[in-house]
Amino acid sequence: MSTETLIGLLVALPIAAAGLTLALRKHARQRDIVTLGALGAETALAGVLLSRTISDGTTAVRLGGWSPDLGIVLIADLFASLVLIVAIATILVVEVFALGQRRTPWAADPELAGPLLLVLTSGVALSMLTGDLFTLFVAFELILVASYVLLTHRGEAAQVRSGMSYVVMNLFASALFLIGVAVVYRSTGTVNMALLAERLPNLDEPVRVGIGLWFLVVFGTKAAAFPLFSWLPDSYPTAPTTVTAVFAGLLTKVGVYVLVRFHTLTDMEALQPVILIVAGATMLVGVAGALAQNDVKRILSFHIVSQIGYMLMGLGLFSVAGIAGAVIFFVHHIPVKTVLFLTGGLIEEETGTSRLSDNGGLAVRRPVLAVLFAIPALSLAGLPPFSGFVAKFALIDAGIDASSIPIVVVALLVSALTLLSMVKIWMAVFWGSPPGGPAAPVTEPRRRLLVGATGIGVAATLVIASLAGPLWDLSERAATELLEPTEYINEVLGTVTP
Amino acid sequence: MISVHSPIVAVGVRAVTPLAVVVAAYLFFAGHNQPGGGFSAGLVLGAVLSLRTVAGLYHPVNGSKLMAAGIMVAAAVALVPAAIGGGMLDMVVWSGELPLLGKVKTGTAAIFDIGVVLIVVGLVDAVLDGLGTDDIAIETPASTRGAQ
Amino acid sequence: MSLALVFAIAGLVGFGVHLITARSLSRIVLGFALLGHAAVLALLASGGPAGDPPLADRATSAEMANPLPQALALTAIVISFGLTLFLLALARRQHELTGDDLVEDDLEDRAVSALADAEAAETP
Amino acid sequence: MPFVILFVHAAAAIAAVVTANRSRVTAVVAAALAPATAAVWGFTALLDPDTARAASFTWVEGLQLGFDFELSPIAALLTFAIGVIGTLIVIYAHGYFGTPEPTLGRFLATLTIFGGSMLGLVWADSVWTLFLFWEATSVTSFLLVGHKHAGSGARTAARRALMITGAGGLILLAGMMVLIDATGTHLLSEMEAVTGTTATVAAVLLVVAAATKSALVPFHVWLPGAMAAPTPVSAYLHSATMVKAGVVLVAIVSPILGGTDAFTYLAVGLGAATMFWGAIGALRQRDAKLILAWGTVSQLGFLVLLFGVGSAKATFAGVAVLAAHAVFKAGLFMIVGEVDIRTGTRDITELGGLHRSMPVAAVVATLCGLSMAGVPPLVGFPAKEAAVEAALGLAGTERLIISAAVIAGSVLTVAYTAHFLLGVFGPNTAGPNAANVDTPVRPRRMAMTAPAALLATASVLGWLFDGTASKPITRAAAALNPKADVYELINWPGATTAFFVSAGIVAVGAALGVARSRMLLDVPRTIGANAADGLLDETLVIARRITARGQHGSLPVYVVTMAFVIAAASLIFVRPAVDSVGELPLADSPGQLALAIATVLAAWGCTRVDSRIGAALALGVVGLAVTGLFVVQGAPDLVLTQLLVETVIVVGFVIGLGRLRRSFPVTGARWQQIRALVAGLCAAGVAAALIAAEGAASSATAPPTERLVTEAVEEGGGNNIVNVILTDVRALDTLGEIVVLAVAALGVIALGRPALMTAKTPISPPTREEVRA
Repeated sequence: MSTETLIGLLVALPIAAAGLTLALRKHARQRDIVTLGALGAETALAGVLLSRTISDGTTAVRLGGWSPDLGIVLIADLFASLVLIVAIATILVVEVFALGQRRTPWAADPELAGPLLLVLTSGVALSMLTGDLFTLFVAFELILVASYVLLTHRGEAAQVRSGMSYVVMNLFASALFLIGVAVVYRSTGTVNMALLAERLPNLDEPVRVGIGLWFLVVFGTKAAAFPLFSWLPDSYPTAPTTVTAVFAGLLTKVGVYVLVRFHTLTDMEALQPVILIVAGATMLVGVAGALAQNDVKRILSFHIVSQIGYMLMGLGLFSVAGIAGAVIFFVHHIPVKTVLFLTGGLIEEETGTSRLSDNGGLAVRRPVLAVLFAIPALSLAGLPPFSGFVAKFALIDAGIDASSIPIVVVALLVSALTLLSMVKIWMAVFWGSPPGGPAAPVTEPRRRLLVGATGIGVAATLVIASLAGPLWDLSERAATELLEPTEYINEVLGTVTP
Repeated sequence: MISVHSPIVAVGVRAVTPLAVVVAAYLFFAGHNQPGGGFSAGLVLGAVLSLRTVAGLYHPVNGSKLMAAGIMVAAAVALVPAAIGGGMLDMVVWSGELPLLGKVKTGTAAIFDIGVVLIVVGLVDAVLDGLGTDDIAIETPASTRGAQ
Repeated sequence: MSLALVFAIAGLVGFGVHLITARSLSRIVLGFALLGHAAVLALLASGGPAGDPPLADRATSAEMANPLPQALALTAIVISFGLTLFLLALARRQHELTGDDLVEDDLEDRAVSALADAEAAETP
Repeated sequence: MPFVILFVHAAAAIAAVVTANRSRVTAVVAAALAPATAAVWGFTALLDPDTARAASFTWVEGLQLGFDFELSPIAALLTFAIGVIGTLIVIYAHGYFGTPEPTLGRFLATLTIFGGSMLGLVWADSVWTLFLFWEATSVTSFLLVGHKHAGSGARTAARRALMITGAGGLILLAGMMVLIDATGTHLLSEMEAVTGTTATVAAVLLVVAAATKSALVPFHVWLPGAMAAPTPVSAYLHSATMVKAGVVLVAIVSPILGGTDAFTYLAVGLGAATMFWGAIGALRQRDAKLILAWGTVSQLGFLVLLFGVGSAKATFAGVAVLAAHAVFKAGLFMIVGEVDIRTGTRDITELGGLHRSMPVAAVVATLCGLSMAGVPPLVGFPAKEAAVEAALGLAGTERLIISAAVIAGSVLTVAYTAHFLLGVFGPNTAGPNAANVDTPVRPRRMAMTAPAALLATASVLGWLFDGTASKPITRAAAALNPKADVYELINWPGATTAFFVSAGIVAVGAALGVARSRMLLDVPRTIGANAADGLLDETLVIARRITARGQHGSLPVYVVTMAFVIAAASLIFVRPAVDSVGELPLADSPGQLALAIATVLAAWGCTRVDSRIGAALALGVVGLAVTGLFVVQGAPDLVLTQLLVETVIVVGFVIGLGRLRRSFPVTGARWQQIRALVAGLCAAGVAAALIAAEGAASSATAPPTERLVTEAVEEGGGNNIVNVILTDVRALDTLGEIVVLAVAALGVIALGRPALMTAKTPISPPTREEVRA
């Protein structure tokens, strides 16, 4: 299979599978097989794509054979392939978890979850692979609409209320996105990102920087960056576990991914101070929110925000080391965050609630669960030898290299506070004794599947930690490509001079 | 569902139906050369569905099957060229003489547009199903408030 | 693009934003409809000056309006159409659950705020 | 070999967990085996010091992260100590925990991993390895301190310990990064001595990091609390491991940073302050275990002081006290644990006359205690003697200050030793109801007494065979300060000045201790620990305050924030917009102008109409006016689509929301002003952006319309260019778009039907207590 076909398949296969699962929605067995099969195939494809990209470099596809200034170009470089494989493999793990959770009150409706998860997968793949700003909008909408429905489909009051925040904020951002596209198209005559990389730097400084800022706001909203983060901690915790797990691992990361992609491609280094300030503030408000909460899922949701700050910090440094740090942070963070939410789901399955004050003593009753929580929690806090350490260390190292001491201090402080909030969960949920009152609701999840899926996820984070060496080399290569996008531009534009 | 069970309305709606189908077909086939296309055609067909629903001639049946079919058709158009060795979303154009219509140019893009029609019709059906199935409980706010 | 178009777009944005900052879901839906119009108009206007309809058998490429933004705008119309319907359904569900269509505040957030306020009061 | 030993620790931990419930002995043997291997390896290193023992494994080459181990002479000494004491601790734990003890497996596993982490720490040659194991000891000690987590005291103590030592780890990381910057290498063994500003920054950070781990004032507050842990943990934590990490850090960086004033002043200052404060703390306690814990604080200050002074003799003395302290402190804690288990109390006001009923324990404790006090015939004596000599051997004011500190600290040490021994084993002279616990209620357990007795014997042997015991200490000291290789332990120095000073110290100290043990003091308040916990709780309070500001939970506030942000972001467009606004035509045609005005008027209408049906109609009018603009612009496809869509939306609005309450709710006037303001700003921002974009457009960036049209007709086979774009040129967008439609429709269906299941939890706001928890 040619790499071009591979890239196309990554986007279209999940859509076809989504159609199929939708048609099979009443046939549970076949539907699940198709969903799992499609996600498995997608993971395999992404794996092949990564190995091809490592060996052959960047590949662009002109859909329908149209030249890049007319049609849509999909392009896979190292950054895209690296983040994509992690993202899709994570979705696969969550789907396995979802299969185990079927009958419990916390599960998503399987008839909808399958197709929607596939649409989401396609949107994630498209947003990472597209080389076209407008197609990026479409990809965002694919992800968002799937997430809107996943979040609210059970129709419970809390979900509808918080779904409202989520939908409204993101729709607003989408409208601004379109206006931004209009501004870009008017001033440059193209929506192709490689052409933008050539033409945007030629614009007058204020217009160029203005466009950069505009998209910082748009993508920053999707990424839940300060001060546009508030919708996230309200909405994520109300969704069914598997849905939150996917959201946590992927959605905001797509926002940061695109921010990194767009702002490096169009050379927005002028925004460095803004991005660094946003990064620091995002870390701080995120961790403060996490410390203030009384619910595992809400604490974890606020940590999504604080961790976004780290990735922004990597971008804000605009150095190879910084962006490489951001890249490896993606690779580490997607599975770690997802797995943490899965353990949150396991806690909920055990005791009927994820509220701290209604939990206790699980370390004694469920030691395996305690271990499954502890490993990603320590990783999130950035303790060695877990994956989070490598990622945070890389960023701090880059910060010191760039002499950006304030952001380094904030990053270290937030690390300590992250640890404090993880300790808070640990002490309330795993230590102490279970609070009095009625016993936990009896649910009969397929526990092996649940624990197994979570275990695979935890194992994956350990594998990432042990492969940190080669992953770092790849991240550095990806960062170099991002900051010097000649290969990207040449691959898209080829010999055609528009 | 809001429905008007009146024989006159029913007759009128019955009469309009074939006309609307013709309009939809025109929009669909003209789309490649004139304003129109799959989306417009689908919405016109959808309008028929809603009229028939209002007239009590049709009961919305949850359009997910139609939408599933539409997605699969469109995805197939995207994927099949890749499967037979071309690139994804490569479109093929056929032209030929047909009786009555004369010289016709068509292609895989038209099949793609069929997917669009299916989805739009399915959408209208779904919306009729979702937005209108039960009576909104404005009369009994107390009972719904209790559920909160 | 002409000043008239800029005026129309900015006006739609202004009133749209005003509506989506309301507490009533119906107003929010209206606001998004206006913002959607603004976005579509902006896309369309980004193609350059007005022209003949982009039908190759009726106009030359020099006479016609830039077709690409029209296609983008069409895609945007359809997408915002779908999302507006979804938003309507959400508003309806909200009404069904609460008997009203007001956006409520997040309870956990209010609890944290209340505690913070109380703590602030305890330690002057 | 280091990797093998670490692997043995990991395997032993797993084995202990797996076997504990089936065969307790297997678990204990497995857990004891791991430190035993380390002890053997350390012992071979002591016997054969000339063979280099190093190993490394690269983890992340690009970041120079890796495991680099090198068994330096001081590491060899510590390895031996950690190994031997670790093995004894496991045996002791076997006796300490009664049967059945369901948590024993977990305990042994954590203890084993903790021991392994400590070994890794002392072996570390690269700073990353050091940091890794540093944090590993923090985390594992958290688990150990909180082992009895049913009680809130243990949980709080564990949190305090982890946060102080863990945050200290981050300071260590920062300090090490600065140190790398200053020295140009990440290998400790390759670092040359440095001075200057960078070195000063590194010195401050590293000494502070060491202070957190080694419980120096004011970070000492976690250590007394850590005695909430089971006694085997305390014995291990306070002797060879954990708290020694900071001392070792100060010791190994002293050759590198010793030249900077900051290092010396900070280490000596913190050391001296800690030595006093710890000793005074020990004298104030009534809980025997707390006396020892505060004693450890004092001893740690003493050690850091010695390494901070950095002279050859002081370094030698530091290493000697380090080794001696490991041996006697482990023994003392073991005895306290035994007393606790056998009598049921550790409060010295309740104990009395145990020297009769627990003679073996009393002898062992006395031996260890005398070693602590620096009295012959125990190894603590020559070590303390070396320290006194080192202090007296200095010159000038330094001599005066350091000597005074060492002498006063030593006096207090003797005093609290006496306080401890008399309080636990002597007659009860202080308690209100004297001698109410004079006999143990539980029989002796050999597994508890034997390890302590062994350690006491070792203290005696160390004094007897002073020459043999000196060798590894001298080597270790010489590795830190080459001039130290001439010193050795001398068990009977004869009539030197130092000897008379020592004798004086013992005499005064003993008198003080006896006097103290006759006083009945209140249980001291734990102000420092409370302050630390208060600080952590205050962090939570501040976090709540910040969150209350930023996270209103109110959607309109979020939207207004976002609108403000986008308006602020578009400020930058204002200048270019003002520059180019003149170039824009008023309107392309009169019709366009009229339609634009109609659009805005109708949009305004949407916001003014206060019935929903009216609003829907106004929306329809906006749609029509916009459609008119499409017509003017030359976009027939958009016109058609827009008309159809508009119809559906308006109808949907009416049937979906038509039966809602008719009028919109009214909100506060100030809020209305904010909304209006932000809406206006947004509108202005968008206008500026669009005008600026128009100004930036140039002929160089003209869209390739001509080629698009030609190719669309030829390749796409259609005359409607827009349609060809949608179904061919940009078919992927269309594919995405229809999937979006379908999914939105699925959402509409899902929301239209009743909830899937009953709501999982009643939606009630959490109570204040719950939030605060």
